[in-house]
Amino acid sequence: MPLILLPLLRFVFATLTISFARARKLFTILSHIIDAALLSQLALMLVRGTPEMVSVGGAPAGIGISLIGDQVGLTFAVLAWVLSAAVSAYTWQDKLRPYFFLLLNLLIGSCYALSFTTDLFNAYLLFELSTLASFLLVGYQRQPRQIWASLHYLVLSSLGMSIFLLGIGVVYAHCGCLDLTVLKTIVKASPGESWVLLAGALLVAGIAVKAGVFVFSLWLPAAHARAMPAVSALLSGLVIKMGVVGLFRLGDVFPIDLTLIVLGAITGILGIVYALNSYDIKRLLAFHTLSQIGYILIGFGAATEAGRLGALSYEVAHGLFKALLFLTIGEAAARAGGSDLKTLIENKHKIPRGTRIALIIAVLGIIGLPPLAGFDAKAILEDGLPTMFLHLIVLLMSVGTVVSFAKLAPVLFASSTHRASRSRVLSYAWLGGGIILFWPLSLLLVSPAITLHAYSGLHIIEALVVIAVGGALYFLIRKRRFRLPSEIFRLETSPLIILIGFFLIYALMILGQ
Amino acid sequence: MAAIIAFVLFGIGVVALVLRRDLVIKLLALGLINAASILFLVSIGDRPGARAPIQLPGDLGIVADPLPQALVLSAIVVNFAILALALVFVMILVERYHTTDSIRIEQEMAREADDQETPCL
Amino acid sequence: MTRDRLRIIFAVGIIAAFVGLIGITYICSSPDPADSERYLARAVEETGASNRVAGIYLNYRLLDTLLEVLVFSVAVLGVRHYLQQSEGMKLPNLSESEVVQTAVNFLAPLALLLCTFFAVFGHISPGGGFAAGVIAASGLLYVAIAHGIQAMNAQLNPVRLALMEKVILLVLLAFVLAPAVAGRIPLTELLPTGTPGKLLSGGSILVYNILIAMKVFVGAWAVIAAFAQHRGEL
Amino acid sequence: MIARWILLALLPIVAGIALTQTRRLSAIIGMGLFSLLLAAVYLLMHAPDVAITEATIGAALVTAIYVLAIRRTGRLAVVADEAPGLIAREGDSIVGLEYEILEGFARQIGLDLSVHFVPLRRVRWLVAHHEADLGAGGMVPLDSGEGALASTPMHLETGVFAFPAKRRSFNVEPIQEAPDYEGYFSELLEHDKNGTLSTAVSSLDLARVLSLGRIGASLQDLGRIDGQYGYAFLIAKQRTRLQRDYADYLTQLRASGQLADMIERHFS
Repeated sequence: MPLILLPLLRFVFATLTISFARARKLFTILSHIIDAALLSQLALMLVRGTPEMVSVGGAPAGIGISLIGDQVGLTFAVLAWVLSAAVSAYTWQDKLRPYFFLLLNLLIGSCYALSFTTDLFNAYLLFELSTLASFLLVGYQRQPRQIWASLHYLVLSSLGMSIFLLGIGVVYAHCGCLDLTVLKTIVKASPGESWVLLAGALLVAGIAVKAGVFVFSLWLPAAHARAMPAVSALLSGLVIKMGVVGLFRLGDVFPIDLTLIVLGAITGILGIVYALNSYDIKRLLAFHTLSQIGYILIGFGAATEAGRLGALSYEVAHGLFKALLFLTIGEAAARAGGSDLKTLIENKHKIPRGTRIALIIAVLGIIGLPPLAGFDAKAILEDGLPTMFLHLIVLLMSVGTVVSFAKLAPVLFASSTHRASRSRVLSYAWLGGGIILFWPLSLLLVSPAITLHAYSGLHIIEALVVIAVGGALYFLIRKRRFRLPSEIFRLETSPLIILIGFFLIYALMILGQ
Repeated sequence: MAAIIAFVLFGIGVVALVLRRDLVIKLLALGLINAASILFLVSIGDRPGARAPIQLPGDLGIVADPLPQALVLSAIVVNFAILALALVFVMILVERYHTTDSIRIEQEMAREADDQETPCL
Repeated sequence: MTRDRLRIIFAVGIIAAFVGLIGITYICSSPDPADSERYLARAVEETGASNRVAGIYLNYRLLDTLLEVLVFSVAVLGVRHYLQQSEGMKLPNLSESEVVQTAVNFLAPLALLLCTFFAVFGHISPGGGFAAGVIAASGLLYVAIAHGIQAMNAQLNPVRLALMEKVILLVLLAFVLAPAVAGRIPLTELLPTGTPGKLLSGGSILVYNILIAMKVFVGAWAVIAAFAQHRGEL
Repeated sequence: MIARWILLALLPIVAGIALTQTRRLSAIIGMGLFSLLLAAVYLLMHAPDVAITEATIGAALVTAIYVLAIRRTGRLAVVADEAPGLIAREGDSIVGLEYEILEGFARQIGLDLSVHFVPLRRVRWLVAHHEADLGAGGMVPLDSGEGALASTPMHLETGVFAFPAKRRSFNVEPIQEAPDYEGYFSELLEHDKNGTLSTAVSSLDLARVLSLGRIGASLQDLGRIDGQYGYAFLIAKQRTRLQRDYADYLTQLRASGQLADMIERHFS
């Protein structure tokens, strides 16, 4: 029952928020308390070994829409709850229209539903609902650049969803069902058939547009960099992850391990390369979202227990620190008058102290300083990588992360008399606490043996060396400028690149059988 | 056969989406792409000699598969929602830039405040 | 010039390759219609709706339909939000000629009739709440064309309509949630299924159809009115 | 069965034609037609529910909102090339003779006036494609045979002057065309500074020649082209009703002596 109530109650609260705008704060608190209760009930059932599973509609599982509260789904739902709480606290005192909170609730509701659903078409509708909600959220302030970024987002994501719909059609034509648990047995029984490859490639390409995979999510840098901080945090922390959860679910059914690894490596490396060359901090964060998705995909594609758990923990960890980064940078940029590095450095004394401390925690988290969230998740993930080559790629990405975040160093240290508002500090503390206490919390998700193994001396030394090397490299290359193609981000080219990406996925699936 | 037509329509839609510069026509092309995937779904449920899926119990005639049709109803509405919202955003952009040409809007936007990275350090 | 042409050739080439690849692979994989018989074996008795599409749409896949209604509501809300913010302005009257008036006097009741038919008999014959709502809204558009949107808006207060929309959405959600709170999980066992083919059959489908029709009517009219009132320069 | 094949084959053709239209309205109506065809195809594919939904939503509702969106009611959209004295920006406001005439005309027919400044070539394109109602800013009437464009009665006399190809000798071929430089007036001044004026321009109307002279460009060797010239507005040929309305307004303006007043005020 909690499985259905979680999303539906959010939808009810969404409608209530817009009907009774005055009681918004009450509804916000109420919805979070109810969600927490429902989520803990689900977690209890999962721990007992009987994850809840329901089939909505008067048909048995496999025909009606099935929802399942398994590990992947529950992790994501908890992340959604945490980020929703953080964003609610962040916007507590802002004068925003009820419309904003309606969209927020719808977005969170669709995240809950997506994390549990095993039905392809239901997932399609949830993706579209979240697309529309975040589309409106990005353009909320009506600035032309936001509107343009939003439009770009809608066009690409709708193209991706059409490709996804074609995939659903191919699946249905051959299996006569859309439920992933049933599909799994059918696909396993017919390995290497051409329709499996076609359907898999179409579905993966469609979701990849939403999942922040580099050659597909070309709308992402603009949309994430231009939206309001609270919206960027949700987009980066949650909406992208909806696609990632979709890929996880597909990964259980279709043979796409190799595809995920290669896509992960591409998006990881290219994201870093673009991030290195970004001096607008919000844009840098947006490119980093792409690169961090790379870790998650590589971890999941490795198809080992530790890799999978590492990917899940990294998904949560990334949600925490990326949301915190966007929120703090957003406030800093608002105080400093601009989000490019120069303005931030010049006005760094205007950044409130609480914000700065939170920013430091988030940066340390993302570059993987032990024992913060980034380190823990990355270490678990690395334990699960089967080959040396993958290790090397992941190391390269870590170094790149450090190099690009070294740019922020001058902003981090200054004295300031400004103070952040209490609700904002609460929101920072909530996320920052999550980053610091990630290790004890991750014991809920990952078995102690694996977590403890992550804290071996080797990993700690590796993390410190990476940070040192990254810092040193930054001083070597910081004067260099290089031009990267920006043509691919234009509306005229990006649909073509998505189609080229489809060929790539198709080829990788043929190779990966 | 209908499936092939659906794929061709999908292709026409993407061509127009990429090559036409007018934003309104881009949106129409997007609608065509969605309509093409919807046509593909409907074509799956159809079978030779079938009737429409409306029958009383005990009626054993061959009918078209009702599931794709039910799915498609939702997809059509989603398509409408996308087209309407995107149109509103295009209208806002046009009010600002007085043109629907996507390339010109991009140029204007770049001129307005250079979005390119301002190097520093 | 040549660069443009190259671009076009490149684009068309890639898209043709995409279409060719999926088309050929799909045809060669020769889908067998028998694979998708699963849904045909059941349905009418279980849902009590002789229109099987309605049975699946509002029973097996109720959650999808709910999401679809939400998507539609988001669209309506977005359109209204963005188009209303432009300053309040005097509304232009559309045309008012005699011929149009006469045509409308004939068309508007027809639209109303169709709407009722589709909503009430949606579980027995083709139709359904969504189409019904849109038809009613377009009927209203005819009336607006004849009498002017200004007169229309005076009679249908947009604020009251918006309130009505929210209330209908809440009732709809409550209707979906009621079985879940009562612990009856499939969400569809609220009303008896009845004999297929009769008006009062199909469990809650009839109620859902009418609710959705009302919701969509209000929403679609709001969208049309917002676009009609907006004096854009597109 | 055959009907279905025919309809299916028609789909790509209709879609292709609709999406290659230059006029937006035609494209929208074409796609509406496409949706109707699609609904018919669905009906023949034994999917009546889908057919009804597609016909009501895809064909009716989408087409309705797109048509409503692109119709410019309540606005007289004017595109203008900036021409000092006639119609030009001055700070935040727009001034000039043509602006005053247009303002009065818009008031008379009960519309809001909205003016956008665009380069000259674009003025013609926009008016010809019905994207704007009138083109203004020193438009010299065109030969009536030219494409989809027509011009209103003249409201101000002017002359057209030819720039020699090389500054040395003055040997001007009579040029029939109106000013045919590209770009804003301010861009013309750039050409003057660079000394590339004569290659950028072949002929200019009086207002622009005067303002060039005022800024100090050298106007030697300039030759007046024979013929009667005057300023007018550009309008699409098909907009006969608007043409008639404007002609009536101008006659009225002239008869009441207001036009002479305006010209006096702006050019003395």
